[in-house]
Amino acid sequence: MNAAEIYKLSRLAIFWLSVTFGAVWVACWGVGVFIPSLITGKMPFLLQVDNPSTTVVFIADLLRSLTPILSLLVFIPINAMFMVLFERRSLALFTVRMGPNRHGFDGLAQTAADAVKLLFKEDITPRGADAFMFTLAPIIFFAPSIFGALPLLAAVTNNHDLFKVANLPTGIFYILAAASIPVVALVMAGWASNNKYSLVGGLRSAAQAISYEIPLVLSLVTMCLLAGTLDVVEIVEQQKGGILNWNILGGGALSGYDKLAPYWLNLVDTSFDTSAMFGQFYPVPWLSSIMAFVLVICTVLLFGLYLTGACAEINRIPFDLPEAESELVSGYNTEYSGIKFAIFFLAEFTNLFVVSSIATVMFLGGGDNPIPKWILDRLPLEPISNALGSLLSPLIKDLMFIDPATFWAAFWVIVKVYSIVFFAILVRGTLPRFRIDQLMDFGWKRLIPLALILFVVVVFARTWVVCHG
Amino acid sequence: MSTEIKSTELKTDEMIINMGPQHPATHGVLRMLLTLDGEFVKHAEPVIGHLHRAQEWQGQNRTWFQYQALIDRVDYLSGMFTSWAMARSCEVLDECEVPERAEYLRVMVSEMNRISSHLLWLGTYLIDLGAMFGFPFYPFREREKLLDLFEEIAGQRMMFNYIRIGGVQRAPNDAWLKRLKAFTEEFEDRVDEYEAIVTENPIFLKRTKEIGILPLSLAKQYGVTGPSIRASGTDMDLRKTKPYSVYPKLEFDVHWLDKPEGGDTWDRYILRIREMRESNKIIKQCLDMLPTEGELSGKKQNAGLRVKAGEAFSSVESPRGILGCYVISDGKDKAIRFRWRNPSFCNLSVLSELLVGSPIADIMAIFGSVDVILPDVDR
Amino acid sequence: MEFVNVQELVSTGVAEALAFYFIAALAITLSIGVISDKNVIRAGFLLIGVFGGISGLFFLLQAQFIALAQVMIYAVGITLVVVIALMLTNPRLQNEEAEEEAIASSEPALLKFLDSIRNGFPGLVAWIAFVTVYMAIRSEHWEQSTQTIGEDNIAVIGRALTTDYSLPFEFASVLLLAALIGAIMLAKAEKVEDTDTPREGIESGSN
Amino acid sequence: MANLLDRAVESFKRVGEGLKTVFMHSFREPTTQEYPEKIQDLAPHFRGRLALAVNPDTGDHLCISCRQCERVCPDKCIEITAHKSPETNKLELIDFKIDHGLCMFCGLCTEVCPTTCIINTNDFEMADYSRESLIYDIKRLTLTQDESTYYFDKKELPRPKPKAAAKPAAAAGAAGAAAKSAAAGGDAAAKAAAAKAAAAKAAAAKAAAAKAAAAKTDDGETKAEPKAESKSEEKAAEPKADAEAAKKDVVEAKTEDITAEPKADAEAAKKDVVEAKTEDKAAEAPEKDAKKDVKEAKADEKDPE
Repeated sequence: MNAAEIYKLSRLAIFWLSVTFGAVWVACWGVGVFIPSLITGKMPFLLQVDNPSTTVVFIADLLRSLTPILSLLVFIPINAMFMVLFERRSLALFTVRMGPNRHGFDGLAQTAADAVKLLFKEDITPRGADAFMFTLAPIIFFAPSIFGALPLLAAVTNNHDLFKVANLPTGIFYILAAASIPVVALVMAGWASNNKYSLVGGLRSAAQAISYEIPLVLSLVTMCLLAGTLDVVEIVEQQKGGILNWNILGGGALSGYDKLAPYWLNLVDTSFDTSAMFGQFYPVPWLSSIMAFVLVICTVLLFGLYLTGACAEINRIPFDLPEAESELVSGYNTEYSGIKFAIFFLAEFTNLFVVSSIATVMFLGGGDNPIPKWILDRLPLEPISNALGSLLSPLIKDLMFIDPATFWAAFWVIVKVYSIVFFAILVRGTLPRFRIDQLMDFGWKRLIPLALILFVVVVFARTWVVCHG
Repeated sequence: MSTEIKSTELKTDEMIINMGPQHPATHGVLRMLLTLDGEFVKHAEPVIGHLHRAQEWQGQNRTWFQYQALIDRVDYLSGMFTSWAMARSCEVLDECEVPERAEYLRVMVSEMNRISSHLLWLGTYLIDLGAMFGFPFYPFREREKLLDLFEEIAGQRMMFNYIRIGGVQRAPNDAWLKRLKAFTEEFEDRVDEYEAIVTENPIFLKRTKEIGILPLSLAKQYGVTGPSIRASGTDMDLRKTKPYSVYPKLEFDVHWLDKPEGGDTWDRYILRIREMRESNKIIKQCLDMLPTEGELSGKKQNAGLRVKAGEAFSSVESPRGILGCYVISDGKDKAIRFRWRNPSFCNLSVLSELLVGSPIADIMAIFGSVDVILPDVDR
Repeated sequence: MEFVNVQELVSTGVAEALAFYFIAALAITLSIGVISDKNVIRAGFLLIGVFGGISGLFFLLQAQFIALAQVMIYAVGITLVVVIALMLTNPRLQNEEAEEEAIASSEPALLKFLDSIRNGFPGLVAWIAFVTVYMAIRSEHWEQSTQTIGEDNIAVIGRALTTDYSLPFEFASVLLLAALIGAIMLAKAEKVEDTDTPREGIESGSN
Repeated sequence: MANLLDRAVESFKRVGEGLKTVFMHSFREPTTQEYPEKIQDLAPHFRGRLALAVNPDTGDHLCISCRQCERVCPDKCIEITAHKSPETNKLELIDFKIDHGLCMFCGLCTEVCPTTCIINTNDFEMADYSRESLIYDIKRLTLTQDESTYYFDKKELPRPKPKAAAKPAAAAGAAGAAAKSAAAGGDAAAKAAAAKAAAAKAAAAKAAAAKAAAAKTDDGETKAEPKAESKSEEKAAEPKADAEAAKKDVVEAKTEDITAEPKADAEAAKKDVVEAKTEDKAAEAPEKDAKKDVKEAKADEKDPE
């Protein structure tokens, strides 16, 4: 039993994530809440201003509206650095090694050390390369993964006031559009490198991304169809109330069972006519019940479809053909060195984080607690939360420093996202890669038909079930 | 799946690509001159010689005793076999009796070496196929254990200089035998683990089935030997067909596939896996049958080692195929001529036929499956 | 506590105007780059930037859906496919150009003049097209709409597409088909004859 | 269709099996070691850096300049310089060079050596900054006495007989060289010491002991110098006797080393030096304070470096 290494990895994750999230939150609060409140004189216990000038109000508004972007700009690269370490340590676990543990506490500073090393390395532009495009490519690759994640902010923070402004009614569509841009960067990088291997890598990445975007988008579109909206915040709101309400389990098709379970289990003693309520959720009882389970199967498959498509979209094993080392040396980033390579490298992990977040929001209920509400209500948590609430009330009410709902939402999001990331790492540790034509075959002949079939089945099944009632 | 694109349908340009000698997947310094039509190989030409170290010439300029120490480096993954091939030729020439204990030790260490060579092949093959981060560490873990054992008995992990003309260098102690026993007992489970991850993995099957098909006639034309030809439908294994050493006393099977149309890369993979299991069995038997007392060498190992005049050829079944050594001696301290028959050279030369028509991504799958060691090709 | 909506900030006028002029300038610069850059592939990448700029303009008009579709379909989808088709079919573009120039410089004056007329023809057509479109836009009397745009205009678009405008919507898919066929035609442009003469040595197995 | 479904289910099962096998590996103990902290105990026959052993019992240099190793080396990386002493008509070793940059560690030289002088140590950390520094001369090659003891025990080599009629000059020369190498090539000795697990603890003690020994032999050497004027007054005028005494002291100091605590060792070594001094009654040493003497000797050693 390898308790020591597992303990070290979990300790590392808890330590790093709590520190990073804490620091980012303090920074966000400082810029977005504290300073604006201070200069407009709304902060309690401190200087009170009656009529702030319009300039001051404008500055305060500007600070508030810039906070979401700044938080992403700071958080995503730092988090990607940890993901690199997390991946290396996890792979070390799977391969009975120890992994990097020299720099800093348990190897915490390993990625930072690597980044510094890359920063000081010579930045080579090959002869005959298109220098402008060559420099532009990593930027175009990295930028969308930050800005594309913007609408997710509100969704994962339980629609916190500070991040509300970043939400869009076309949220998921915006994210997908942003996610399609990095392909341009890869083709650009491959072409600008003036290297045959790079060019082939860039072309492959384009072909692959265009092929796998279809099942990816179809699976998300199907989920939007179930939810009836493109707004990620709304999609998360709908899934609240425990695991049975999540999109991965039928997109709320089971919410009827979820709501009726306490009555059936005699946890609530009322002489309530459950069959009438059942009829509200499942209009044609027996058919609807079957359809609810069909929906469950479909959504589980769609989740798998999404993960597959996402893996291909961000070039992870088994779909890492654009940088297939044994064939194309390093594909599109063969010629990159120094900080440009570091940007490519970090962006890959950023993309992994973003697609995992999308999966969390679209399928796993965002920041929702997995325990069904009727069980949660019976747990003796109220006194604890009351005690904590009264203890922290100055922080919660006056300074608006902590929002318990947001805190828990963020907690669950991290847990879910990192579970998906862990799974992706496990896959990386196990599977060999596809061949390019097999990849195309798999995408066009298996995944896309499957996605279309599931789409149609879901459309039909949904008419018999009231989702998210 | 259409693997043939006719130039009359689509206007495409041919691209000539130099794969290697610095390519990460060419296992050292092979250079392959590929003419590509899109992603498909039209013409493949392995360019060898980057690792040429004049091993034969060195044999003619070193004393017998010195050359024994050099020859492990020809096929650095299975040095025991090169040593053994040379020792056998010289023993034939010298009419020297090899003590039974030494023979058992030779078989034992050679089979260990066969396992370690196949383990390294397995790891690197999966790297070639893209499973770069997890699986390859497992076979290497077992290989390390074997190398530790080699280090203890021979002094080094890869350049053994253990099998000598007339016998072996050193006898193992009890602790060593016990460790080897423990290894053989857990090894079967480990192979089961590899198989659980790889053998039936759908992606692995897709990558290896129905590609690089090597018909028996072609294999014979090019002199392909070892697991590669046994996958194509012949049971040619020197240990059975021309038994040497104490192999006749040992019970083991030679695995081969009865495939008249020729074996694909997956067949070559599975044969190596089975061969590892068989080698493990052989080691177990050797451990039981190894005489505890007895001479280690029929000849005195010193700088004045001489081999009688004459010429001889003899060969052993190395992990890559038939490894032969031809030697002419005039009875003095140096050989007049050494000539090696290296399996890797033949296995490599068949690539120019095997690769034609396959996409770039398959090159590595096919190239890896014939198991080539570049120093063994170039000598 | 009330937080100010960014969109409000933008719609106050100045910020929006600034953003518009910035994006428009960017798009125009890039499009000039598209037609003037001799390297076709680089021009293709610049075209992607132009479409990105146009999508930004749509964003300013609160037409989020169209803006995003612009990015997904035009910028990434179609243009990228065109760029890739160019890369695959004609990698030696620059060399041929240089050869042509070399040939042209050795021609007599009259031929040169005729050549320049021929080369100028596409430019002329483009210029005429531009003038026509410009005149059409200028001749129209534009009114500022008083209708406020709903927050969620996707539902409106969806309804419109499936009811009143379903035929034009279907016709739009012809565009994609055209792009597809065009790509194939580009790749197939030159039919190679089945002759005995080897094309470039290696094919005949001489190497 | 059914076939397709079957295959899909089968594929899922296989992939799942693989994922499970890989995941279950995370509950196994790591097989790797943290190298600089934990050094594997290498096998006795491991063919590492070459070195010249001295007689573990007496400290005599074992090389007899027979040049067997030089002849058998396939890489020709060994170079022996020796000359025939006109008095005794025997070979005297002057220098012994091994180019470790050329060496392929085949171990043939160790096999042919008739006196088990040249041996493969377990040291494999030989990285250096230049090719030149990979050429080891006799100072860097010669092991100290207790290192020799360690390897003789580990490799279970037969103990060589002490040289019966060792010529005084040669013996003094060899011992001097040995001691010099131990002290002067301080880093080499420390490195070799660090490589050994057993010797790791006593590293400090050894360094002290080696220095003390060096001090002693240095002393002997200066006495042996014919030019030294102060010797005219000496009672025990024979340099040979001095050298012998010094050697014996070294042996004693070192044998104690192995068992005693590091600090005590150093003390003991120092004491030995003091005792030797007092016994010798060296007239040229004006001060009676032995500690100061040792310090001076140390300073002397550092000078040539």
